[in-house]
Amino acid sequence: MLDTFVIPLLQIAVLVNAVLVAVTFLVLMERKVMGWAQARLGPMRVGPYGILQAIVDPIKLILKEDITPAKADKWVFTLAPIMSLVPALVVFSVIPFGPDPLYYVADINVGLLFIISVTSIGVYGIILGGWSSNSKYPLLASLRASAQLISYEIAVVMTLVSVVLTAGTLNMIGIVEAQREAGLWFAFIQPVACVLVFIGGLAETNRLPFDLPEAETELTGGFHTEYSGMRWALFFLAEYANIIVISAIVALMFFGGWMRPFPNVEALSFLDLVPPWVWYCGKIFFFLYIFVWIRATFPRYRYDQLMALGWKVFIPIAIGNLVLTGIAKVVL
Amino acid sequence: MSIELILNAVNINLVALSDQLQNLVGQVFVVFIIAVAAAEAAVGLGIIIAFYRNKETVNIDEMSLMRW
Amino acid sequence: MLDAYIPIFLFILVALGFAIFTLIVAGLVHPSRYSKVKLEPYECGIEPDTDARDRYSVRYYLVAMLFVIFDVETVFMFPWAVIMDELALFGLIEMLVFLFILVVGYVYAWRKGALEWT
Amino acid sequence: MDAFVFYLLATLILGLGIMVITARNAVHSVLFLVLNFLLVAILYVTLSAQFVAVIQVLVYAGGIVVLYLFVVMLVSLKKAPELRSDSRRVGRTGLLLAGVVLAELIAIVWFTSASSGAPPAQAAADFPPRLASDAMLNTERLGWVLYTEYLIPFEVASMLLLVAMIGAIVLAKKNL
Repeated sequence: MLDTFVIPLLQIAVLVNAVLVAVTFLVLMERKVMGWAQARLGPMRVGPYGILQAIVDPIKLILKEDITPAKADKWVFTLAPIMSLVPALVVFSVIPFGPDPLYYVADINVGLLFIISVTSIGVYGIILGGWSSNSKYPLLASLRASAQLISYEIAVVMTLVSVVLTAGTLNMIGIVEAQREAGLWFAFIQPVACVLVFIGGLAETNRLPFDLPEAETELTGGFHTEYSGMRWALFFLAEYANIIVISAIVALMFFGGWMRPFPNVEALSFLDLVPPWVWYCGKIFFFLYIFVWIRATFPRYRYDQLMALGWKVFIPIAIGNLVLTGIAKVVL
Repeated sequence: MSIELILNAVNINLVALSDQLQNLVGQVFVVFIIAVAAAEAAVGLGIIIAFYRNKETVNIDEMSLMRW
Repeated sequence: MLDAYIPIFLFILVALGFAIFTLIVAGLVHPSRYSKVKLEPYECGIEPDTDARDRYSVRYYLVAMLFVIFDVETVFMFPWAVIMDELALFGLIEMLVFLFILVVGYVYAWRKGALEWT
Repeated sequence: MDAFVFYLLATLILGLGIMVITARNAVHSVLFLVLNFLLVAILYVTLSAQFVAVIQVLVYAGGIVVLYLFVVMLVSLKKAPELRSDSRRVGRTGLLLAGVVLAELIAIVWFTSASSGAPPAQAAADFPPRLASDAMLNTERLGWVLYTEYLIPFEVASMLLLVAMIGAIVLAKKNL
């Protein structure tokens, strides 16, 4: 009873809280970094350097008026944000933050496939959000967003197959252990896959330069135009949780997860003084920073360019990478 | 969609029996059924779309012609 | 029952509970002063005169269709990838044949312009 | 515990199935279908078919149903079709046929006692050592059966998908 229910529940509580807090501070970091990148200050007023902004924002959102448009489909309108948040959180259940059972909620053999399939459920939140609003622009935006999502999912999943081929397992812990055995992070063995997955991740989370569904400077808002208050906040949470998920996956699959750099070099063993989960969180933070950095740097794609990039560039590269990996595996 | 429900009922049976008999063939079969279901959904919905474009309806009672 | 999955179910329940709980809490504390205009769908202030759920481009269907087909194909690749050690050369040839058939379809879709978006 | 979980899931799945076919709004119907498939995936997990469970979520819930949703929204049914009695409908014959099938199923269950001594698959008997030792490696074992014994069906399946892709493009493309 204790092992099957109580301990997992505690872990889940810690993890969910960590994710939520991470999201609020990620938003703050994004605003600060964007500010510095554009030679302005970013949030300054609340607390020193605006740090308390991360606490004030959620409170504001809870207190906001929550409008359901008159013609909307009320039940689906409420269901959509829930359907987009729940998968984004549940993915964290199979991400290991360290080698022993204390640091992960569940260790299943099909870990990677579980992550892929659960994230693929998130598309319903977007489609239903746009449809239930019964308003033209959100509907169009949601169709675009979901078409974009599923287009890039193909390329990303196919690329992940070649990583699975290298690691020989779908188990998330197994993938990290495979990197220890190889003595190299997979980013060096599969550099193409690494870049592809990260760019695909940008597209799947609707981030710049692929944020066409909600290009705030050109369109109004995207599929959540009609949303406000807490229901909007859930969409927002889901989006940022997904960014953390992508960073966590990239850090885990290509950058050795919780392992220190060069895990097989004895001379660097003093780095083991830093606990594994700190290494992992550090790596995740690094990719979160890159997400923000890219947002501050790149201009936006056009929609037809975006779809062409997904279908005509990424998929051939993914297939080619897979074939090469397969041949290399047999030859070596 | 009803076809999907029916296929799922069959799949549940196959998986249950494969668990009971400790024989993986049932699960392999389910994977194939899912592939067939995907193909069927793609083509079936393609037909519906082609039909809708020509007739502006998806009422099955009016689908009496085999060609148009 | 696979015991490793129990925490995942718990996680799903907790996530659902969190989402619903916050919605309820927010529902209790937020103000609600509605007016007819506030509840109108967003259309730059113009009164909407048609239903929003009109028909739209068939391309979205094509994208979704291609997605489903490719999805199934990648699903076939995963069990192959994890036992490549055992299958060795034989498995590679199998998968090359499979991928060749997939690429034929992909090239066909490309040539027919199903991947275009203009 | 196991039995309780099974009956709970079975009831929910059946209930959602009925909701799917009775929902007035096509989009709601698709939604019930998704929930139904997710519950079926949980049922697969209880039957220790991890790989199939994940595939169920990935392909069915994440792929096929999205396709249905797109099409349901594409044809944009303004109002649900009304209930009507059509002279061409053959309700009584249909009921009769359903009864025959039910009787057949009952007969099958009745006359075949659960013979648990079914022969294992040919390939399953000679798993490589890594796979044979651990029943948890569901994906690996399944892959082994799929890629040795069921090789031809596997390639045929890829042909089927190719044909489906071409067919659907031809059907949808007329005036793209």
